[in-house]
Amino acid sequence: MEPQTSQTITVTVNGETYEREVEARRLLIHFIRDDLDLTGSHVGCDTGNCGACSVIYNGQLVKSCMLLAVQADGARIETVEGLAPEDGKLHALQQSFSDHHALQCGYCTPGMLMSAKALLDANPSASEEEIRKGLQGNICRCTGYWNIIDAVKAVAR
Amino acid sequence: MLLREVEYVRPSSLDEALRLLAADDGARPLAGGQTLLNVMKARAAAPDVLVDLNAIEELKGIDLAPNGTLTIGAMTTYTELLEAAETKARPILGEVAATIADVQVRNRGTIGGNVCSNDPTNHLPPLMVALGAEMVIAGADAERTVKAEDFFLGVYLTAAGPGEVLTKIRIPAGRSDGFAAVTIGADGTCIVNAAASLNGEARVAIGCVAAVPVLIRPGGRDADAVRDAVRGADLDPPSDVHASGEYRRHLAEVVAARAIEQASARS
Amino acid sequence: MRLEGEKTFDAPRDTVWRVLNSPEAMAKTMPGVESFDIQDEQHWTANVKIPLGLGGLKVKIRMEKTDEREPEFATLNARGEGVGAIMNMSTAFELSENGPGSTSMKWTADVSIAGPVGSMGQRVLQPIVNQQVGNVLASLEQQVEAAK
Amino acid sequence: MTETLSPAQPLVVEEGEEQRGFAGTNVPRKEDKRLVQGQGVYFDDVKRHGMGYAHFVRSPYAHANITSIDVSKAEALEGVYGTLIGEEVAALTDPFFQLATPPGAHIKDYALAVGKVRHVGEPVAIVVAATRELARDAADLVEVDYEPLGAVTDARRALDPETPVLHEEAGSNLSWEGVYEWGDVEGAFAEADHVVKISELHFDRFNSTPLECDGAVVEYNRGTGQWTIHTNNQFPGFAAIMMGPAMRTGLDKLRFVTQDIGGGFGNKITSHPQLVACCLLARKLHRPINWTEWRTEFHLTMSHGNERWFLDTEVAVKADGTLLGFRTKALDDAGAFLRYEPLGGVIWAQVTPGCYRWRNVRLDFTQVVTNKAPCSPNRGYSRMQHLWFTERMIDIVAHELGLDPVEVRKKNYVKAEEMPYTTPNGCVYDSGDYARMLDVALELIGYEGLAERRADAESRGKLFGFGIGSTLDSGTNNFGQSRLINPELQFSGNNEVATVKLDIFGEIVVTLGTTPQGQSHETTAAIVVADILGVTPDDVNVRAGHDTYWNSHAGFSGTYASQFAVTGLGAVKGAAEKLAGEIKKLGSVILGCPESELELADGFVRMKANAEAALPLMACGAIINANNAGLPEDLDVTLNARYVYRPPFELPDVERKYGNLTLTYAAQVHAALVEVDPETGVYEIVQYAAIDDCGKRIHPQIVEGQVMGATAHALGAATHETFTYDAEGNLLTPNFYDYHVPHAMDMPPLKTGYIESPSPFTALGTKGMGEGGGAGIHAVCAALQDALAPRGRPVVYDSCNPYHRVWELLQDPEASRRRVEVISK
Repeated sequence: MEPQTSQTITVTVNGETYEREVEARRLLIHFIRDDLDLTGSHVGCDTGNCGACSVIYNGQLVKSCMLLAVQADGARIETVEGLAPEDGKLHALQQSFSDHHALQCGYCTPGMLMSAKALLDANPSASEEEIRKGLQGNICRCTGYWNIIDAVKAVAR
Repeated sequence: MLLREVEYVRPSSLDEALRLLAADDGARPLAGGQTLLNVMKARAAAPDVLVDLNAIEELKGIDLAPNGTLTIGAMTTYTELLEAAETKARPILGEVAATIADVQVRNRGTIGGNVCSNDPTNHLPPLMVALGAEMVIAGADAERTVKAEDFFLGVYLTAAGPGEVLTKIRIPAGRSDGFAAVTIGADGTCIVNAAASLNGEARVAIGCVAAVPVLIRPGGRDADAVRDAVRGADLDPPSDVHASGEYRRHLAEVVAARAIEQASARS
Repeated sequence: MRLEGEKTFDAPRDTVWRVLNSPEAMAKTMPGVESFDIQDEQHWTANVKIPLGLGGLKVKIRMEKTDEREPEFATLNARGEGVGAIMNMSTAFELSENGPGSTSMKWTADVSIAGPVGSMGQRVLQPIVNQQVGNVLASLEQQVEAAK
Repeated sequence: MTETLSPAQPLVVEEGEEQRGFAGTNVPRKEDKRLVQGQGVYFDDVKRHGMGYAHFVRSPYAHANITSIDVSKAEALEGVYGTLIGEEVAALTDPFFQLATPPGAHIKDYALAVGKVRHVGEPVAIVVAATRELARDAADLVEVDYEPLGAVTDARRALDPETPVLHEEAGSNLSWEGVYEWGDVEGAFAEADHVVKISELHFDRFNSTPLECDGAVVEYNRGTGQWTIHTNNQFPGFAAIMMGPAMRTGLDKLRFVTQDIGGGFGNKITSHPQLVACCLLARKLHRPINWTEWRTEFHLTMSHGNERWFLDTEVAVKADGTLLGFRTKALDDAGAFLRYEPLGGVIWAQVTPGCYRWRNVRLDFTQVVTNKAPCSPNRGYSRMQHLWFTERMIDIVAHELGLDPVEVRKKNYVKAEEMPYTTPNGCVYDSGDYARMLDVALELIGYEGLAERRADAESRGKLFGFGIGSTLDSGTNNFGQSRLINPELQFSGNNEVATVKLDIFGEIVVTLGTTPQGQSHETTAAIVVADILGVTPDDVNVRAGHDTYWNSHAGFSGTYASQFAVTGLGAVKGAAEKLAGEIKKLGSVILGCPESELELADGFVRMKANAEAALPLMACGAIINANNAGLPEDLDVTLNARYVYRPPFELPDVERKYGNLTLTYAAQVHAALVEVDPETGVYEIVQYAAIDDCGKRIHPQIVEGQVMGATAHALGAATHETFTYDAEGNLLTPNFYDYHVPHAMDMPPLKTGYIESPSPFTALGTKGMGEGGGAGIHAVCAALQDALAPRGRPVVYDSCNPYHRVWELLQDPEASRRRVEVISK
């Protein structure tokens, strides 16, 4: 294997497999948004701080702006688009976010939901303290987080 | 967000990685990428080739020897560090790892990447120095071991030079450790931090005050002795928007004393 | 960002002065110099790659001597341009004789960096600049030693 | 963890109205279903065939002449579609219209720098390429030669003779100045028992940093000469009047389309220069242009909140704590250009006395330009700075004179029975009861138990402080106030538009003129329409966002200045009532009875006396739209109602600078408890209470969400958020590394409460709300001052107090105390 400036990768996103040629320098978030046209995940900063691009990558929560798309060759990725179990039915977290008014502009919401999901997948009975820590990597500028924390708490057992 | 053109390769063995790194003096190892990719987004660094270490099994894993020495693969993530049973032998490791950045970064960021990037605000460089860790570096021809206090050479600069890879970190047995920091917001970026260890001699390493962690060996273990020793180190910390040099110098004393206090409470 | 310091050389003032005023000698003190070009007594240009561990930063540095009072005082402006980053530095050197064969040099440097490197934050930059200045001074000593 | 206190006895100005319908209930938000599934459409989600990505080349210098720009290498790179530089902009457009009188009026502001740059990050050129990465690569190849000039970053030095001048055509760095004086200021100071002097207070530069940065996808239709601008600009009405004349085009050529916007907070009002550049590129390159601003670019260039100094302040106080008046010199730092300025020079006057009854005020307002990013509205625009100043005066007076901050407030608050209250400058506070709000705040924060909490904190080695921030959120501008800064301006009043129509199959469709960024306009509009048409909010389809082609906008359309609940919903109500009237008119023809005997309920127009005699709305829609033969010739029914809401405003008196500048006054009283580590200056907000009164609440949960959001912004601004520049004009906090916004772990325990004082001036009793007046900044400053008092009584003089500043106050309290002097008779 020799270094290359672009390569063809195979990625499974929300259960669907995509094969695309991609430049080595392209960040995973741009691959997801621009190449796969899955625009639910967002970009809110350029320094890896905001978490709006958070996705679940091989079972782990990551910021997709701090991974190269080529690194994801062979990976399994979950994004907000895959969260609802079926058309017309929301995931418990999605419903709870709405019930608790845990979103306003909705821009941070996809990343926030993925962080909440990753947290509860690993720790279904997360405490308030654990929820706060679990969401620390996601910036929200609308809600002040209180309603988000309440929304996740309501889903935690 | 937009990197300069770069070549990428993901070797599956250390030998292969070393070969690729040696083949191009613009090649750099890519560990967790949680610092490097951000610096590349700003185009403040632009390696020609990224040699991704993520597929190299021999760089992962944590081993606890019968004598209590921990050997931690450089590609061990913070999350693995704080969750692994072995690291409970040196509890400070998990405790500090748990306060680095956020879940997402802890899932990707690695102990090797943290020490090799040696951003002055990083947690692990002072911790490694205080714990008396040893850094194992592999080069094209040989492997060598460097003490943590000799490993850090500058910002983004360590003894693991071009063509080399930090492969593992060895940490001796011990429990009497402490870590204290003043951060921007809860668990935010460190303004000043300090790690202390009282296993044998008293060692305090202070971060964020110079290009490399500043190791101090205070004469005593009480707060005054530690503060005296920090004062004696004639620190000349940087000023920035979060702290003047003078404030950092003051905080260095405070966090050093607090880290020692925590360590003492565990001895 | 203002840096200042004082350094003592075990060499006569004339020697130190000569080194400070020799573009060739000065070039050898700079970190990661890849090429060097002298336009005239007052102007020279260097292409350097500042060795950041994550990958070097290529900068073209233009130097201009703006003032001198032989053999005790000189000021120098340096302007570095890399990709999107601009560094400006104005330095002043003052040499005084400490006695035979010993010279002390008081120096100041005002450094400003603009562009993406500047935006990395001073907590990162200041130690880098400090360290590079330290390297320059150390190699200056070697150059003075070599010139004796 | 959040706890809401409902008032035991809600204060209702107009009693006796029975709750009917959906107003006042928390119906599910209509926006949520798409947003939680990642199905929102933000501008960058819009893709077009052949679209080029724009990347801006920006100035690394704070102040420099541009000696040359060479784009040839960039244009030669494969995949690059083209470039734009200032020279072309200067040829193709005129400078943007300036709101200021001279000297500010002389400032020339273009879409790209022309000849000179005036702040770090100022756009100098643009490169468009096939991918984002390529555009960035090519931008690096643009060669710009600069001749650096000295920079000014401290407003206090801006007018010194030796300071470099940014805009030579303006003559100096002065952009606008004006003197405001009301009442008998000399008399007040003559009557005062104490005069408290404060030499310098500083309101720091920050903004609310919406998570989505600015941007647009711009298309040009060569056949019609029209541009379609998919953007997140939050005030298209303003953008249009700025862009049209500059681009030498009629406003019909500019179509703005927004759907979902990732937060705005005022920061997205002034993206018109970049939008003009994108329009020029779309035309020049014959292709759609995507402009996505990156976070660092946003921090370097967009919409900083006005930084303001208050110099030589004097407060006249009676021995019993009665506040008589104040005088001060406000020095406003507008940054490098006047994009929305100098409106900040008058907007503050909406809240001249704050919550207090003092009648004698003099404020000399001076605004200067500096080599920093241009200022533009930021949540609480210009009032927040003044309200912070007002609250600082109250607490400094209380501390210096040994008065209780609670008592001083209660003594001097405008009283409930004085409402509506006319301020010294002719503004009318519509309703409210600040003292009662303070009581609720004190109850929530546990005021009775403060001594114990203080003792407990001290036993742990902490300094303990309690602080109040009482503040106003004035809503619905009278644009006539612009004449107080420039009498020539032909703006006054305000307006907003909505349409409600009943379509063929009975669909109720609402369009708005506003550009919501999270304020839930779809939901609240649906509630208002549902209640009027006798349907449920689910039956009401509110179009998402804004589209110029809907024709449901007017000159002031947009989402800004706390006004939707008044103007937007006022328009919705007007349109829905108009439609209801038409439905009844049709019903009376079909059902053969007078309109007065009809009602709208359960999806029908029906006879009040006989619910069986009913016509479904669906049938109404079908008849008018598709089955209208035989209807009476004079039946004037379209079932497509458009209503323009116009608030009742008069022109202010320009000479006296007097008049009603805004329609409603929501109020906030916040209280904070802090614990400070005296060794480090590190502090924590350990308890927080936020009480809000925004009149009638259409959707309490949404109102509460706004209260929380405003609180979070204020707490961020009080603790860490600052745009700090070095002397060369470099921004030291250009991204989220160094610009620390609060995270989930940073938020204090919060209790919220409310009272409801319906506005007598608005259609629904609502008041605009959401900006929150910066109450948290005021409360945290007050709490810090209280906490630090045992250590030499330092004076908190800055709005932003990161740990290092607190430590400095602890180290050298005297330095801050030198700013204050008390002269007593």
